[in-house]
This record gives sequence, structure tokens and C-alpha cells, in this order.
Amino acid sequence: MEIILAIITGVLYASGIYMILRRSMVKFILGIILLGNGVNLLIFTLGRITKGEPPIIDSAEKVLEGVYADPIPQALILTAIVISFGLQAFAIILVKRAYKVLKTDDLDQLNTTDEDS
Amino acid sequence: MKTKFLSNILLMLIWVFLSGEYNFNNFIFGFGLSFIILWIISGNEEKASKKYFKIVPKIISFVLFFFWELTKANIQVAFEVSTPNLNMKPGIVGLPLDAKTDLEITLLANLITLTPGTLALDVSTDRSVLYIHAMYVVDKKDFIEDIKQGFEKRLLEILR
Amino acid sequence: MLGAVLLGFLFSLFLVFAGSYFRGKLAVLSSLIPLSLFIYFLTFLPEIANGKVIYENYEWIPSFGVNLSFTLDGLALLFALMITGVGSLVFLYTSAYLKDHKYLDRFYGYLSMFMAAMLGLVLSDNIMSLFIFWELTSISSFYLIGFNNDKADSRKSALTALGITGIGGLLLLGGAVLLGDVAGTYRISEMVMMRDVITDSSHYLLILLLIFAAAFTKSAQFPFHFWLPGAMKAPTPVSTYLHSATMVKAGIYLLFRMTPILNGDDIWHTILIVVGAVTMVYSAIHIIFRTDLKGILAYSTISALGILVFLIGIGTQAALVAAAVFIVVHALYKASLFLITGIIDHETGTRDVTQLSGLRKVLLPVAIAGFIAALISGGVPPTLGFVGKDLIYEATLHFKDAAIFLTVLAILTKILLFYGGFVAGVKPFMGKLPQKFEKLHLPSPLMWMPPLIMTFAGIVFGIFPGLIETAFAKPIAMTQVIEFEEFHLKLWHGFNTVLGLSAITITIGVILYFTLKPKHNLENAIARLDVIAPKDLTLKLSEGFAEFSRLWTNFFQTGYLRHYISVIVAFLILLLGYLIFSDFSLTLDFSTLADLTIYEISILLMLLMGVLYTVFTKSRLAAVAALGVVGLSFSLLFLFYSAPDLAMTQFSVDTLTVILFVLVLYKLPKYLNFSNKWLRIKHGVLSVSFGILITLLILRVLKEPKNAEITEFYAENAYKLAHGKNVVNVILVDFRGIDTMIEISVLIVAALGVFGLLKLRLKTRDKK
Amino acid sequence: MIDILVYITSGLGALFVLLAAIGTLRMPDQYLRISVNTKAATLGVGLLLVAAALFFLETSVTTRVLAVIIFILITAPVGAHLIGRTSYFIGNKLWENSYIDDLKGKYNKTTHDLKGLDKMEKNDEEAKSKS
Amino acid sequence: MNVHDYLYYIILPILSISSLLVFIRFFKGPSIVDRVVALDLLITIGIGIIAIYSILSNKPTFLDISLVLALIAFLGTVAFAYYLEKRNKND
Amino acid sequence: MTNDIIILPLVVHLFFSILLMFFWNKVNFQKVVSIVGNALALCVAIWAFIHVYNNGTQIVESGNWSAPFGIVFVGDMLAVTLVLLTAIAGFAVSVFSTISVIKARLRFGYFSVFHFLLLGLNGAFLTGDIFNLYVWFEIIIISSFVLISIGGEKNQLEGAVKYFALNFFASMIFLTALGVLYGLVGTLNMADISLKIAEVENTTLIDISAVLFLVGFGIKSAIFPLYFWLPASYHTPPSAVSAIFAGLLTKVGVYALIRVFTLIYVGSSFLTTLLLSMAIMTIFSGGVGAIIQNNIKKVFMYFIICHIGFMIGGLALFTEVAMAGVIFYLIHDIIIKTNLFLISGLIYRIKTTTNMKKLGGLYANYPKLSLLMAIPLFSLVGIPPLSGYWPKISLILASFNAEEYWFFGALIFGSLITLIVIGKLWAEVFWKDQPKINFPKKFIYFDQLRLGQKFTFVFPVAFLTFVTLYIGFGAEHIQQLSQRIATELMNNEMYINAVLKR
Amino acid sequence: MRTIILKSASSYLLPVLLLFSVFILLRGHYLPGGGFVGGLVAAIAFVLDAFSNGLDKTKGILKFHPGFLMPVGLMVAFLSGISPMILADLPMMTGIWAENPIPVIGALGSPLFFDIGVYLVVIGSALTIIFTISESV
Ligand code: NA
Ligand code: NA
Repeated sequence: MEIILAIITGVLYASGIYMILRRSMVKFILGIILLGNGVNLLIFTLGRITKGEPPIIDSAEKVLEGVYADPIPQALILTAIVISFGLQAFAIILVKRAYKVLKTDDLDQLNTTDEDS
Repeated sequence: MKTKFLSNILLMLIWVFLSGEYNFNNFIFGFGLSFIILWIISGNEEKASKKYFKIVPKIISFVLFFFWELTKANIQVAFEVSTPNLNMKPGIVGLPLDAKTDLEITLLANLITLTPGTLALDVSTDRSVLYIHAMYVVDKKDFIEDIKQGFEKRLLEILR
Repeated sequence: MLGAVLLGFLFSLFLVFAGSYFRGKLAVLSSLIPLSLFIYFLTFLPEIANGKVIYENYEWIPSFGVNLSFTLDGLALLFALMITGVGSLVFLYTSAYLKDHKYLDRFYGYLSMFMAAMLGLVLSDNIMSLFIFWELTSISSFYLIGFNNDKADSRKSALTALGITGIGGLLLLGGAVLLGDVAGTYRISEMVMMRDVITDSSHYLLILLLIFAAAFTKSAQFPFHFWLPGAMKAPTPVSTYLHSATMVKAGIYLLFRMTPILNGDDIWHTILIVVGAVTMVYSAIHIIFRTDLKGILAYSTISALGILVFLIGIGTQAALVAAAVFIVVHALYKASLFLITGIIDHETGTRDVTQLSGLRKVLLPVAIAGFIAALISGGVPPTLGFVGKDLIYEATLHFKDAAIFLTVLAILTKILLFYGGFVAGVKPFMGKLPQKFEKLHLPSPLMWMPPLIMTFAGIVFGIFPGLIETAFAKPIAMTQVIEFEEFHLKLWHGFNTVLGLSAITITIGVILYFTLKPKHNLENAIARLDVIAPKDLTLKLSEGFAEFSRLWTNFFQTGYLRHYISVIVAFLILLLGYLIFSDFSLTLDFSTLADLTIYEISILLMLLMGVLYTVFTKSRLAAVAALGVVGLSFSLLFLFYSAPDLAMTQFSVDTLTVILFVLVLYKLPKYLNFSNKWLRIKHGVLSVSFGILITLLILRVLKEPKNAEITEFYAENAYKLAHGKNVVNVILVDFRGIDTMIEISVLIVAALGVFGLLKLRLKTRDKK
Repeated sequence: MIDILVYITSGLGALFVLLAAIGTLRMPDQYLRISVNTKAATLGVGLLLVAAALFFLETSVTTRVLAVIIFILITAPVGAHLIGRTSYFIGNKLWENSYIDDLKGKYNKTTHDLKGLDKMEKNDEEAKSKS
Repeated sequence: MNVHDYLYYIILPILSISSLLVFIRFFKGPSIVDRVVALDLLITIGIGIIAIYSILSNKPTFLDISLVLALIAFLGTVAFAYYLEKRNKND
Repeated sequence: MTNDIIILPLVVHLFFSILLMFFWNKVNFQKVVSIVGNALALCVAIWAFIHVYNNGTQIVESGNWSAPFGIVFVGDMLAVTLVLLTAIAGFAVSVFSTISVIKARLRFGYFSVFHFLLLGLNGAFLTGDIFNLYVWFEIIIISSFVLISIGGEKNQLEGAVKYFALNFFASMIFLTALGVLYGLVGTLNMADISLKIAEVENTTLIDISAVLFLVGFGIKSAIFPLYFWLPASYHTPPSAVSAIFAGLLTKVGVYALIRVFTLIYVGSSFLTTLLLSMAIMTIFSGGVGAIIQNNIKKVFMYFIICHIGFMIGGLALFTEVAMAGVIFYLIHDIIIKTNLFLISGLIYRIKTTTNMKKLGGLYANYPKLSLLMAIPLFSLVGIPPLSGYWPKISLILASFNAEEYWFFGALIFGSLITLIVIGKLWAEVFWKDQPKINFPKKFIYFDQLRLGQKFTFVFPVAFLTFVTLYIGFGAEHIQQLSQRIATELMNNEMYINAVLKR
Repeated sequence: MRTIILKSASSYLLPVLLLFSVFILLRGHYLPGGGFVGGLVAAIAFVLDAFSNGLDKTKGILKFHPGFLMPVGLMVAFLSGISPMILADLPMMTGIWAENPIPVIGALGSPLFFDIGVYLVVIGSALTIIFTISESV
């Protein structure tokens, strides 16, 4: 199943980047969300997959024993998810504001700051 | 005041159920927590003091009635979905309402929606009519009458 | 000596803060500074003449080996006296020349800074501090040349000079560092002892080239000479100071200093002789075509510098002595001529030599100075110029391989210099005085005394060459030449070849002066050749470079976000692809697929389809809804693979994002299909390749064993030490609590940002 | 005994879910789809949850299951109502075989007000119910 | 066949297939309303899957996740409805 | 508390950002608080610096979990030096902000976000954990997003969108690298990674993760070909913000590269070659870009890029001499680049423009101010003995010793371009007469400010200029420090032993 | 949206959801959940209320701007982080634990307060974001 996860991760990266490369700001946002998901899945997959054994100590036990999923990638992804959420929320609003001020949804129109001024 | 107290107790119980630990400390904790939450939302005050103890039997019978309707009509839909032909006579029907308060209307609408074949679409702004989408509107009058006599009447008995 | 160097800097610092009090009559007092320094250095004369060398050392930055080490030997003293001596006169001259100038204080500030830097340069015994002063001369000369900064020409010339001397300076830095590295010391006096190590080093050639580059740019050698005529835009005192005695001589000084360290190989001689010869002849010829007095002087200066390089290239004791003497000669007559030109310019308002004549009638002392200066320049006895010229011929005649050829070149140059000196120093005063100049009267003695003093000095030294011999020539020869031979400077050598050559030079020079008149059409004629002159070539080169820069920058700086990202992606693909395919032998292990259950498959399928749908749908809202599907699938996937916390969080966050999106979408326009098909294909290829590489990478990494030390620690201690059973949560709030603290700060800042973005509206009033 | 209950409830639950899925695919217009979904899925998922409660037979699980069920019972119809009315509001057409449309022309598109039944209709209704 | 196998080999596949069927509706649309409804139903089915999965993995605590799911799915529907009504145009 | 000295800067900034949020609307109060906060942070940073200088590398184990199990803060000489520089730049910019940033922006949490940004920078320098570094990076970028976009004017938003996109992308690459690295070694503590990575047999995988880090950090630190977004965005926000971006944001990328490539990925020839070629191209491309610009902010922008190349190249040479040069340059660059943007803000306040074609006559009208500005400009050029000069000695020496003549050429090229362009800038802005342009009426010009306000404008510039002068004339101290840091970096077992208490 | 059905449903959902959010928060140390998800659930409850009753009413319920919760929450987290430094001369973020565990929550210690801080911050920032957007729509 790691193969499938690896492929899906690849698909997420590819689609994320593809969408980021579009000119529409909305697609751009969709792209960063997809890419963010891809990265999370990559970390998750590379942390090795364990089915059905969450890293939670049984109420009767004191240590986590036997087979269990690695909690570290999970914690990392959790942090990354929250951070991405903040960034995405900001990006969405940025795009909205940019659209309002610049009157365009087209990222290609945002090229005046490269010009000489 | 009384309502608040009751809500408080209710929330406390929900808390205890949720957490699944039945001891004194947890009750106290739940009570305190509920108190805080009620305090926070106390901006939305409503004057609804109700008789809480007499309606229990009625509620039980209503619940049974509801589940019966639910099952019955689910089978109907199941039949409709799983047979090759579509034999429906759908339509949107305006149902004049006797229910007046928000709670009454909402409960009625939800119950109607939950039972198969019908879907409460909207309430008119003046709250006089509930528009219902139904799968089988053989006769509009009968349809309205069914609901008014069934759900609405039983519901209002409990709530009033 | 440190004090001597610092004095100039301190004075210029003083002028920055109190300069406004120092204009007007007080200005003349500033010449006390160079004067007192001149006297200070004179006091060393006896010791130096006795062959003594004085060292001083102050620790500055020992970590770099950069210290303020000073040395005073014959060479240094020669330059120090020249700098301060000519400096004193220039300071005096300036006080009258720029009397009412608004920024006279600034001018003195730059000038004294420049003087200090120059002094530091010639006194440094540490090549790094030499470099430091070298750069300071570049900078202060930048300010001096651009002093008339409201004129575009001045600014341009200053920039050109800065650019050319700047690159030289940087190469000198390279050379100095390398030299220091090879020699194991930055002390020049110690490097002399490491001569063999240096000349045998594999970096020798590189060092040589770097040092040469520095010297040639500073001393205006072909083809870097063109900044010098441009630098004539500066006020006359600047031209005088920079081009007669100081800045341009810095390169000569450097070559002189490096002679005992680097002249170990033919390459040293060859390059110097060739470059010096080309420069002296090339610019001497140019003199004929100039009508601007300053232009004539500029080219004759370049030519003189060429002679010096040429002499140092010859490198024999005779040549070095000749060079040393010629340095003095040149300083004296060139400074005088510049000052005279300044007076003429100042009084008549023109420097066009075709317009000027008969000025002796109104400016007699100046005319005397000019005449003597022309004599010195032309090497006419009994001036020091004659001594210098003879020494030069002596040196070329005894150069082993190409004595005749070199001598011919030297003679040619000297003839033309003779001509130039007379055109500049004599011609304006001869002939009829035009009517418009009749009302001129002699300016303040502060202006005409300095050239007169210098020219008289030229005669005095010519009659008593022993002064120069004992003071400079011998000490210099002793330190700069490996095998010192006794010699004597004389005005009269008797009848010999050299005297004959001298006679020829003067004769042809005189003939030239009377037959060849400076004409504008000549100047215009040569202007046509400018297209192939180094100046124009460099100009074109720099324009071409600017054009190239524009192309290069615009090629990358397209302004298109997607372009920037696709470059990065392509770069990554290149690197990752190279690494992955150069090493990997990927064997896929499909056995794990057997574990796959129907619910996993359906979830993964749904995830996959959701993603693809998001990408390919034409409806924005559908895309957003599809993101919801992706979020759900993710959530379930995490649940199946033992990450319930992730499942909850991922799903709530995804939904919240969707909600935000939905709320905002309605203000945004519909999807437009902006990009064309080819672009889509291009981006498709890019992104798919990247995706494939990521997949391969994951599969490869998964084959490696994983170290679980940390994980096991958490599993063991989450409850025992951290009192929690949900290990993920324990990590978040305890083991790695800092992460979480910052993570929530991120959320806060994002919220602040959203709030600000939406609520803050700048009114025009606010924009101030 | 408990196992059998689990078999039955989960089986029925899955069945209803499946029916809802098929219904979603087959039904000809949005309103019918919403209608089918809401109940079949609610019932189906409710049963699945009950199966879980039965399996574990712990108070905390049961209360949790109850909480989820109640929550779904509250939210599912409200959601259906919202999306159904939106669907009508934005002008999604009824299935061509539909029989009657009392809502037609009742929405004010700018103020989002919804009118009650017209006088005519009302009288009509009342007359009918009285007879 | 024990409970485990029953749930594993019969119930979960049925639920999975159901979700795929719903996804087809999602895919087909045609209206955005259909997609929103389909998404909502998918999540509801997800709740069912979680319920069964919690039995299979013997982790009743997973049921809490289903509550979160239900809660948020509802919010999603509300948001879409809100948006569609405001925008007043079919996308 | 004495054990925790090195993290006090973090505590101070976090505390002040919270405090400032409580006083949301009280702008004048916020100004005072922020200056006090930054002054305090400066004191604390100096304290930490001295403490580490005297006692060697300090470790703080957050949560009392020893490395590699918890997040460890490592105050080695490099980290505390950068913390100190951050504090210096932060202090200057906060003073400058009080007068140069308009009230409307201040009313929307400017200072709070500013402290978050400084918090992030300090955290990034101090952390010993690679994932924690990611988190610090994120607080940095989100704060910078907010600072770059707040006010939302047209080109600001354009800049912000690009800035966001690229930084987000960089973060994703960083995370990818992290994932790969974790998958290989199962640990996040950098010292621990350094040890465990030696056990990984497949060096290609290590190279891959290194490349990912290189690109992730490279985007932030603006290396060729990853920097193209930077000139389009850094100059768009108010000068105070640009200043902190210019001085510190790219440098934190450089810092990360230095850390990662001295501690974790040591000695791969592939990486060295790659890094060096990128550095050369960066110098070239940045220099070439600077030539053609007319806006002084943009000129400085390209210099940021150009000079990043110096540092990256030095890192690639990977000798102790080169590293000392890199560190010296880093110290110089942080102060100087911050100051340059403050100066451009000052010029804007005087003339309402930063376009060279429209500027002129500054020297005639503001001679003392001009001379003040000249010092940083010439320090940038590296006119000896000002600060930019000294590190070049080490870099040039190192390039000769490594026989990397291309890099030597690039150094000369970069320095020459800097010299020429600054000369041109001086000629245009300071020397040339003021061209006739329409000066807007509704603008509070520098001349119209009260004396105290003028002082507030000039003080930060003067303060940073003073620091620059110290770096130049006190080069002995800086060089000793740089050499010490270089030694610590080149012998990474010192770091590892301190962290893992071996 | 003008629909009394949603309106009245949400007025009952709000307290329940808030309760649920606290539940999720407190049990996080033992079972899936925690401050972040808890905070999100609470935020969602308010958002739901805002959708159905209008933003102003929801703000009325809260009595203060949700943004205020951000510094408060962060301050709580911050204090729980540095209290070991100040109180016990231990490194930052060291857990300080009460002797005996209490019901539901389990062991009582500074990490719990930290999580509460997270909870508040999440509510504050999520609500700030969503409310701001809703207002500007
Ligand atoms: Na129904
Ligand atoms: Na029904």
C-alpha cells in the first residue's frame, strides 16, 4: 500500500504545482492547498505506515507496547496542518483583496513591480 | 432563572454522559463548566418556561410514532430506488401552519424532512406556510391533512 | 609617521563639522598643513641620505595581519616630499583660485583627505594597508574629479575614473592577498626577503598580472588611459595635484615598490616595457591633435607615465635612477604647467590654445614660469629635465636586446613631449595679444607664485643634480636594486651619444613647435578614429554590457509568478532527476498491495479522483467542493492508518478552509481559461515529472531502515514522565511544546493579517 | 445475542446507506435526491452507530453514540432544508414529471422574502379543508 | 463468520461501494447543489464507516471523530447554502 | 534564570507581542512599548552574547527533555551573534517605524507582528531542532506576509502575492526535505541527525535531502536561480519593513544553509560544486540586475542578491578561512542592508520618491545627512577600512587557496559592480541637481517635521552607521569573533557534543 | 440567512457544541482531541450561530471581540511555558504536575494550561478570520 500512497503523494505534488502555475488566483489557492496535502502525506508515508494501531496508551497500560504507529510524524503533520491553515486563510484573503484592488484574477497581470519605477 | 437552572443541569448531565465517569467530582466539574457556557451565551435569552414533567409519556409515544413513520417511508423509498421504473408524483406543496413558535416550526419541519418522501423546503417570511417537497402527491388535500393531523397535531400537543 | 598620515584625515573631518568657518580668508591657512608635513619630512632627509630606513609599526587588525606599518626609505621620502611639497603649493593656489567658491571647505576636505591617503600609500610597509590607502585615493579623487557635481560631464568623468581605478584596486586586493599568502607576510620589507619563494610560486604569474592591472589602471597605461583626459573636468588644482605628483604616480610607486620583490622573470620586464612603450608613444602622438591646454597636458602626462613604466620595465639600475629623477622632473614641470593653464583659464575663460596668444604682456610672471616649465619638459639644459632625459637615453641605450628600437621610441616620445610642453607653456604667451585680453591683469601672487617656485626648483636641481642624487636617487637605488653600483648624477657628461641624441630631440622639437600649429581640424580628424580608441570601445563595451544586463535581467525577471515557480521546479527536477537516476535501481515491491482492503482502495480512489477533479473541473465551486472530498478522504485515510488526531484535525481544517474559500469566492470572478494549450502542456510535463520524482523518492526512502530511538523513548515515557496517554498530544504540548506555541502564534499573526487586510483602508490622507 | 443484533443493525444500516447512494444516483432532480439522501442516510448511519453501541455495550460509548445520532437527527434535516431551499432559490428546475409547484413565484429574489400562500389559494385551501 | 469478518467482508465493502456511487453523483453534478449534497452524503457515509471501523479496531474513541465529522459537514452545507443564496447564480 | 539566558530574547519578544495585542488601539503607547521591548531585547541579547562569549556554547532543553528527545535551544557563538545583530537591527527599525510607518498601519497590529517577526528570527537562530526551525520559519514568513501586505496598496499586494507564493513553496520544499530526512534517520535534533546520517548507507538519498534543503532555503535566501521573485516584492512595503526584510530575512536563509551544510551535510563534492556555481551565478545575476535599476530600493534589492552570492560561495569553499569571511560578511551585511533601506525611507521622506531619475541635489541641501548616508554606502562597496572590505580578504584568500578562480572573478565582479553602481547612485541622487518634478502637496516632508521627529528619523540611521563603523574600524574584534565561529562551525563535533552532552 | 429553521436549531446546538469542544480539549492528553481541535469545534459553533442569527447577534453573545481571545490564550500558553523558569528554575516548558490526577482530565499540570491556551487562541483566531471575512462580504 506504500506504493499507492507514494503515487498519490506524487499526484498531489503534481496537481498542486500544476495548479500553482495557473494564472487564475483561485486555482493558485487550490494549488497550495493540494500541495500542502501532498507534503503532509509525504511525511506521513515516510514516517512508515501502521494500520489500526494509534499511538495511544491503553487505559490499563503505562507504556506504549507492541506494534504502534509512530507518533512523531503525526505530531509534525498536525503542526504543519495548523500552520498551513493559517497561511491558506491568509492567502485566500490576500487574493480577495488583490482582486478587489487590482481588479483582476489573473496572476499574469501582477507584473508591474518588476518593471522599472 | 428556572430555565437557566434546568439547562444547566441538563448540560451537566450531558457532560457526565459524554465523559462516562459518574462521580461527584465530575458532576461538580460539569456543573461549573455548563454554568460558564450558559453565562457566555446568555446574550440569547428566551422566555420559555415549560412544564417539564408532564409531557414525558407523550414524548415517548411521539418518538415511537416517528420511528414507525421513518421506517415505513424508508421502505417506500427503498422500493422506489431499487425498482427500475420511477413511479413518483413529486411536487411542492404549501402547508398552512398552525405551529407558531420557532421551536414548533423547526421541529415540525425537521420531522417532515426526516420521514421519507417529504422535504421541508422553506417557511414563508410571515410564518404562515411551510413549503414541502414530496415524492408522492396523489392528492394535495389528503397530503396536507395527513401531516396536519399526524405530525403537527401530536407535536403541538407535546409542546403546548 | 602615523600622525603625519592622520593629520590630513583629521583636518578633513574637522572641515566636515566646522567647514563653514573655514571659507574665505582663513582658507589660505590650510596650506600650513601640507607645508608643515613637508618640513617634517625634510627633517628625515639626512638620515635617509645616509641609507637609513625608518620603520614604524602599529597593531591594527592582527587577525588579518593588517597593521599600520610604515617605512621611510628613499622612495617613500621622494614621494612624501612630492606629495606634501606640491600639495603645499596647490593648497595655496586653491585659496585664490576657488576663493569665493561656495564649497571651498569641502574642496579642502577632499584635498587633504586625498593627500593623507596618498601619504599613507607611499609610507605603508604593509601591503594591505597600502591597498587601503590606495582605495582611499580612488574615493577621494572621485570626489575631487566630480567636484563640479552639478555638471553632468564632471559626474561622468568622476564615475569613469572611479570605475577604472576601482577595478584596478580590486585586482590589487587580489594581488595583495595572494602575495601575502605566498610570502607568508603582508610586510613589504619582509616580502623582499621572500623574493625567491614568490617568483618560484605557481601563483607568480597571477600575482604579476593582478599587480600590473592595478598599476596600469591607476597610472593610466594603455588601454586604461582614457579616464585621465576625462578627469580634466576637475578644477585645475585637482588636475595639478592628481596628475603631476600624486594619484597617477601611485601605480608607478607600486611598480617601483614591487620591483625588488617581483622582477624575477622576463615576463615582468616584457610586459612593462611593451605597455609602457605603447602608452608613451600612443599618447605622445595624441598631443599633436589636441587644442585644449588641459587635453595636451593630459596626454603628455599619460605619455610621461608610459615612460616611467617603460623605465621600470627595463629595470636596470640606470633605468630606475632615470625613473626616479624623471618622477621629480615630471612633477615639477607638469604641476607648473597645470597651474599656469589654470591661471590662463581663470583669467581668459578659455583653454583653447588656438585662441590664446601674447599673454606675456599681461601675465609676465606666469609667462616666465611657463617658459621655464617648457624648458624642463623639453629637457633643455641646465634644467633638471635635461638630466632626466639623458638618464633615460642612457638606460635605453644599455638595454641589451633592443637598445636601438627602444631608444628610437624614447626619442620620438621626448620630441613630442617637447612639442607639447612648448605648446602649453610657451605658445599662449607668444605673439600678438588679442584685443579682448588687453584688460587682463595679474591675479593674486598666491596663484602665480607656486608655478614660479616649482620651475625655479627645476633649474636649481638641474644645476645641482647632486641634491637629487644624494637625497633620492642613491637611497632608491640602494633599496630597489639588488646589486647596487656607485653612480653620479651630472648635468654635463661630455660629448657622447646621449648628448647627440639630446640635441636631435631638442632640434626636432623646436622645428616641430614652429611648423606644427594646433588646429581644430586636426583634432576633429582624429576624433573620427575614436571609434577604435580604447575609450570608445570601453564605452561601447559598457553600453553593450548594460544592454546585456537588461536582457539578462528581463529574461529572468519576467514579472510572471508562474515563470518564477516553474524555473524553481525545473531546477529541482534537474537536480533530483540527476541524483535519482544516477544511482537508483528501483525494484518495486508489490507484495504489500495484498494487504490493501476494499475500504482503503475506495478511500484512496476517492482521494485520487477528488484531486483530479479539483484540477480539471471548470467550475470553481465544484473544485472547492471536491477539496471537501479530498479532505474527507484524507481524514479517513489517517484514521485507517492509526492517526485519529490527524483525522480530526485534517478534516476540520480542510472544511474550515473550504468555508473560507466559499465566503470569499463569491467576490471573485469566474474561472477564466487564461493559459494556452502549449503552456498547459509545458506546465503539465513539469508538474508530472516532479510528481513522479517524488513518488520514486518516497519508494526509495521507504527501503531504508528507520531509526526508532526517539519514537521508542516517547512510547516508553509519555505516560510515566509526561502524564499523558495520547502520545501525539503529549508530543504537541510537552515534548515539542515550543512548536505548538509558535504554531498558535502563526495562527494569531494570520488572523491579524486577515483583519488588517480586510479592515485597513488607506485613505489618501493617511498616505502622507 | 448481542452479536445477532449487531449483525442486523449493521446490515440494515449498510443497506440503507447503499439505497441512499443508489437513490442519489438515480433520482431525477435535486429535490428528490436531497429527500432520499437525508432519510436513508440518516437512518442507515444511525443504525450503524447503534451497531457500534451494541457491540461495545459501555455507557460512555452508548452516550456518545446517542449524542452523534441526536446530532445527526438535528442537523441532517436542517441541512436538507437549507440546501433544498437554496436549490430552489437559485432556480434549479423540478423534474419534468412533477405534479405541482406551490413555490413558484413566491421568492423575492432581491429581498429573499418568501411569500405565504395567496389569498386565492388560501381560500381555496380553507374551502377544501372545510368541505 | 464472526462479527469481525461480517463487518470486514460485507458491511465495509457495501459502505465503500456506496461512497463510490455517491462520488459518481458528485462527479456528474450537474448542479453545484448536487455536489454539495453528494459531499454531505459522503461525509455521512464516512461517519458510518468510522462507526464500523471503531468496532473492527476495538477503539470506541474513534466515535468522537464521527461527531466532529457530523458537526463540520453540517457547517459546510450551511456555508455552501449561504454562498449560493448570496451569489444567486448557478455556477 | 541564568541557565536560560540564551532564550531570554525569545521570551522578551513573545511577551511584548502579546502585550502589544492587548493595547490594540493605543498607537502612541504601542510605539513606546515597542521601543522599550526592543531596547530590552537588545540588552538581553548583549547579555546572552557576553555569556556565551565567556562560557562557550549554552544549551537550553525546553521542557527539561534532554536532546534528542525534546527541542533544544543551542546558543553557540554563531547563534548569539545573529541574535545580537537581530536585536540591533530590530531596535533601529522599531525606532524608525514609530515615525515612518503611518498611523493607519500601526493601528492594525504592526508592532505586535513586528515582534513576532523578531521572535521568529531569534528562534530560528537558536533552535537546535530541524522541525522547530521550520516552525520558526513559518512565524517569520507569516509575519512578513502581514507586514508586506498590510495597507494593501496596489503594488504592495502584487509584491505580497509573489512573496507569499514563493515563500509558501519554499516551505513546502523544506517540509519535503524534512520528511525525507526523518524517513532516513528518525530524529529531528540536528546534532543527532548529524550523527545518525553517517549510518545511512545510501549517500544519494542524503544528497537528495540536501538538495531539497538547499532549494528550500535557497528560495528564502535568494540564490540563483531561485531568487527571481525577490526584486518584485521586497521593495513594495514601507521602508521600515523592507529594511528588516533586507537585513534579516534573506540572512536567515543563509544562516539555515550555513547550519545545515556545516552540521549535517558535510563534504559532498556534488553539493559543493553545485553551491559554488549557484553562488557565482548569484553574484553575477544580482550585479547585472543592479546596474540597470533606477529605483534605489531596487538597486539595493539586487545588491542583496549579489552579496548573498559572496556568502554562499564562501560556504561552498568550506575552509575555515572562507567561513570566517562568510561570518564577517554576514555580520556586516545584516547591519548595512537594514540601514540602506532605512536610508531609502529617509530619502523618500525628503523627496517623496526613490527614483534616481527624479532625485537630486541631496548633497547640496543636506550635506551632513549626505555624509552620514555616504558611510553605509561606502561600507557596502567595501571601501577600506569600512566594514564591507574585511571579509573580502578572507574570501579572496580562500578562493585562491581552493584554486576557485571563477569565484575570485565573481568576487571582483560583484565588488566592482557595487562600486560603480553606488558611484552612479551617489552622482545621481546626491550630486546631480534636483530635476524638475511635481512634488505632491499633501505630504509631510522631512523639512516640515519637528526637531524631535527629525531626530527619530535620523537616529536609527546614525545608530546603524555607528555600528557599521565599529565593524569596520574594530575589525579585529569582528574577525576574531568570525574566526571563532568559523572554528566552531568547521569542527561540528563541538556543537554535537554540547547538545548531546557527550 | 433568513430561515427560522436554522436559527432555532442553531440556538440549541451552540451550547452543546461548546460543551463538546471543552470535552475534546480536556481529554486530549489521554485520547484523540486536544486544544486545537477543541478550539476549532468551539469556533465552528460560533460560526454556525453567526450564519443563522447574523454576525451581530453572535458578537453580542461573545460580549467582546473574538480577537481578544488571541492574546489571552497566548498569554495563558506563554505563562504556562515560562512558569517553570520563574517558579522552579527549570527550563522553559517543563511540565509541572499536581500530585494527584483528577477525573476526566487526568493528571493536572502546566501542559493542560498550555493546551487551554491553544484552545483559546484557536477560537480567537478562527473567529477573527471568519468574522472579518463575513463582515466584508
Ligand atoms: Na423527509
Ligand atoms: Na418525509
